[in-house]
Amino acid sequence: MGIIKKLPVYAEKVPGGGIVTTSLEMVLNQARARSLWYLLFGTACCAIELMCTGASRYDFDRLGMIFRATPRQSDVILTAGTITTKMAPRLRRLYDQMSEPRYVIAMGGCTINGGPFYYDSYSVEKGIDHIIPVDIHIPGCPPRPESLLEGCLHLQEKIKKEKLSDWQEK
Amino acid sequence: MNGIIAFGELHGVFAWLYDLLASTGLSQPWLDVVRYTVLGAMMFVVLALIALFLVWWERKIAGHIQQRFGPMRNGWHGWYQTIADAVKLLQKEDILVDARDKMVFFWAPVLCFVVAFLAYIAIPFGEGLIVADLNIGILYIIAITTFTSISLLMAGWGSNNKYALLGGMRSAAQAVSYEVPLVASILVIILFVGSLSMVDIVNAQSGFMYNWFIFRVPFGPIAFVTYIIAATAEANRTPFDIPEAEQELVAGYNVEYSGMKFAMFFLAEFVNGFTVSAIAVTLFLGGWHGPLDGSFLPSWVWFFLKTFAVVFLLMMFRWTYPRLRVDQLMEFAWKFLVPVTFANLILGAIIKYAGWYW
Amino acid sequence: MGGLKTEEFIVNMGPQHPSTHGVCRLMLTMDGEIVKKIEPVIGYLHRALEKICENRTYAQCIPISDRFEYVTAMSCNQVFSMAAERLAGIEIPERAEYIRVIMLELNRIASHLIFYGVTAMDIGALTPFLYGLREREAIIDLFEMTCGQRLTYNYIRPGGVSKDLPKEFVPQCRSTIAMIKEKLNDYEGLLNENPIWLARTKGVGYLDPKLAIAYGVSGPVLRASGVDYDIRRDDPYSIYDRFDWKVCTRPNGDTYDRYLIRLDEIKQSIKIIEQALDGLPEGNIKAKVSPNFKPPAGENYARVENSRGELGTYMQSTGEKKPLRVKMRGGSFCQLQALPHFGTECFIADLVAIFASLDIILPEVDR
Amino acid sequence: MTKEQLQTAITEKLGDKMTLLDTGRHDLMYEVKRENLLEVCKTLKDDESLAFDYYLNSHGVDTKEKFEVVYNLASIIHKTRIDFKVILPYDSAEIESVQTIWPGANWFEREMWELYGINVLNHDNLTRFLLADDWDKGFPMRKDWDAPGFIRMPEL
Repeated sequence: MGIIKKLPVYAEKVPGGGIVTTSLEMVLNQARARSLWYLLFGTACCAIELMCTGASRYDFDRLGMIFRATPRQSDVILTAGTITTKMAPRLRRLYDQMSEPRYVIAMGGCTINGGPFYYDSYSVEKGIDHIIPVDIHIPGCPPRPESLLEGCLHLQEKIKKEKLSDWQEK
Repeated sequence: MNGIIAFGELHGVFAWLYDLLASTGLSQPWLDVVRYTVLGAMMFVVLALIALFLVWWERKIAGHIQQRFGPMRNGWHGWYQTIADAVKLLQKEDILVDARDKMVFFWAPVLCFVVAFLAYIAIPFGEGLIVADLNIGILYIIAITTFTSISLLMAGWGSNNKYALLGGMRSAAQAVSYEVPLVASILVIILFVGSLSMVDIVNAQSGFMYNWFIFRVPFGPIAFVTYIIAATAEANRTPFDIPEAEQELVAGYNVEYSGMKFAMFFLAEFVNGFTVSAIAVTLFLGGWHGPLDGSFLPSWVWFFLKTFAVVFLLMMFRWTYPRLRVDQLMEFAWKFLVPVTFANLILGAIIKYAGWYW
Repeated sequence: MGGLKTEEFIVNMGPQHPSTHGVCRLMLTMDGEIVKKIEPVIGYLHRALEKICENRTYAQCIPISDRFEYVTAMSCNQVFSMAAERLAGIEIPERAEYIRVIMLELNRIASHLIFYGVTAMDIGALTPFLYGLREREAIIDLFEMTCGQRLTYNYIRPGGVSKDLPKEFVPQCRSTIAMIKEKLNDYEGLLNENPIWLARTKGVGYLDPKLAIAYGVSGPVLRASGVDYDIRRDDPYSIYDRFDWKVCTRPNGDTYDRYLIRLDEIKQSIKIIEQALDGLPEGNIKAKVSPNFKPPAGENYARVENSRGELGTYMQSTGEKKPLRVKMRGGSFCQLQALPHFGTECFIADLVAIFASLDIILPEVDR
Repeated sequence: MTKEQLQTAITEKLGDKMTLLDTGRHDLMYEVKRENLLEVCKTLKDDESLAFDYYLNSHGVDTKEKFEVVYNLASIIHKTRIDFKVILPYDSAEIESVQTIWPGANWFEREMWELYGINVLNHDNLTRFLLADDWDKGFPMRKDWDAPGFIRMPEL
């Protein structure tokens, strides 16, 4: 990301440089949005729905999303299932292993606020917002494959609206 | 020369280009340097496009085999899906693990990427469409393609990760044990051609279809089958893709690679697949010759048609077969393939000596 | 070569790994490719379901039971409501019994289809995964039509079933069953005689029947080792004794037999469903039970045969509307406990095959 | 082998040590003293007429004033099933490990120790495996257990 980060600074000086950055920005955003590789990270019931969405009826591959086994090569971490206190540090480490333009989709009620295990459970993390920054929350226990696909489309819209300057501070 | 004037007429264009180049008054060595760089650059561009197409084609075929569509939303039937993947991988942060072996880690993808394209110097895409018609063509290609397994070993060792190390070791073992049957099945063809140059090999198969080496019963089909099996192992494709076994070793040798480094490995894998099928076509399926004597299509069209057919065959392997275990894979190579290919070699020699061939 | 100093290294088939379905972590002590010692580390999905059930009424426990074993959620609902019914002495109507058997067997087929897909994917063939899930979608449509949910059904409740079958359920169920029976030939054609599949699964991970019984292994894994024990016939519950079906066993207890036995079980389940559909009586579907009924003091261990072995629920009540103690026992818990005793001295690729053939999923282990 | 035959076989073999309780629904529920637990288990497993070789489940129960450890057993040959429980006082909650008789009891007893604090004597691997490694808030499954982040469901 080195060159791409510094480019807007140089481009501003050149007259009409703004057009270069905005058009480049559009191309980069479109590419990032259209090829999201999600990390195979299914802990509980939502993992079965994730498998069904990856299968032939709902098919993630239509959106260009294929699963990658290592966090290094994946852009989206799709936390499908309950995150317990014992799993939280692992989730944090997985998120740190991912390379920079990374996004998080919190799938299912458990990852939003503990879901059905909010009451009376001593070992469930009430939502994963305090562990990793979440981009998209998908409600449902487990959410239907259609809502999972809709969540991914929302993420794609969000990526398409990102600015190059956003990456300056990061 | 082919009946129909088409792209096959490249000689005229090349000849005109050389005269223009010579007129600039460069001395002889510089002339060749410029010529080969231009040819090399053209070949690289063509192959990069083919590789991008192959990635998209594999995902579509995998989709349709598995009762689903494959990339659909990115352009009509997802045609710019691979371009989007490539540009996205460009933007990815390149994570460098501190405990890595710096030089080995850095040069592994470079070696893999470069070697994948080097093999195409000696492969004739069509009548006269060859970068350099080396007189040791096939020997050069076999020597170069073994570098890929070295680069996988380097990647496995360099990334200081147990899974990657296992993947690297497996790729070394696999390459060593499948090199022997590969070479033995190629030798049978060289026996009948008498020359190592690829153009001579293709010319030895000119004329009607039955002149192709695949139809020269009995040694031809056996050599073709053993070649395809050994070649799938060389190109690390299922059922021999144990270096990058997704389910066992997480992602095999490219566990620690991200961004452009991973893209190089990814692209090199597909280019290797194309190299292996290009060699199969040149050796067994009559290079750029059409099935009938005077063919009605330009020569390079025949070549690409046949190569994509063989690539399709390799892709069918990938989506139907389970994966072999390490010891089974080597046992299969040493106990089955090597004896069969040597017997085939002896059979070919007897036929050649006795003169029963056409 | 004796002088070469070699040492074993520890590899983490960690909580996030493509072939541990869920969050099971296996600490493998490896000598090169050979797995010497396995030490399972669990607890990454311990959601304290038992503590939650202690603060819920009997009817509220059912949605929690769905999450206890979400691949065959119907059998969890069945075991919970059976335990509650035995405690309270509730008799459930005839039609509800038939509907329960149909739902249980459909869910068993769906779970075995997932097993078929995931085991094939773990051994390298990616396509059967998609075929298996395609058939499962047909069964999921049936569940969606009756109870509106795809995975956690909350359908079988103490006293009967929550909703009656819609009109078009029976014909669609018959056509789905017929389609699956015909698709089974494709599955068998794809893998049963595939030489690479045979090489990868035959004779791999032999589980001795005595070791299996000693560690409480149950279900298809036990029957694949030759032990003829099935709760539906040996500790009969519901109305399984009215149907004629066969408990299938396989003699030599390796990964290939554990794969074959599941295909046999699908065929048996199809036979049961067909007979249940034929004999489906009319009548109401739920006994008159108030949602927070108070069963008399007592305790009871209910057992159900689900696709991963014996699913048991021990319920103890003291007369209030909330159970004093609910203990859930899953089949995967004992199979994972037995794994280190028969899954070692093999390649890591074999370990992945054995782990997949045991069909272990983690909510049963961690609860 | 029906329930009555099983009942007569048990009273005949272990009459004094196992007293039948009436709380069991659908299956026979017995009570065993803590001292002769191992002896009872050995006869249950090794005796041909009983042959309870299939260890299903064992867990702790906290009934606010005493602990109970409930064992569920089954016999593969005779197709029978039996439960029995051991009552433990609240203060000295200790029990012998039956792991030598049924190896399958290992993890069940480990879990009982971790969640209830019932100490299991001569168990080979009594370490934590369900809760988080740095768990220091006592034994969560006890009725009187509480912790800062623990939210109970409000009564409807």
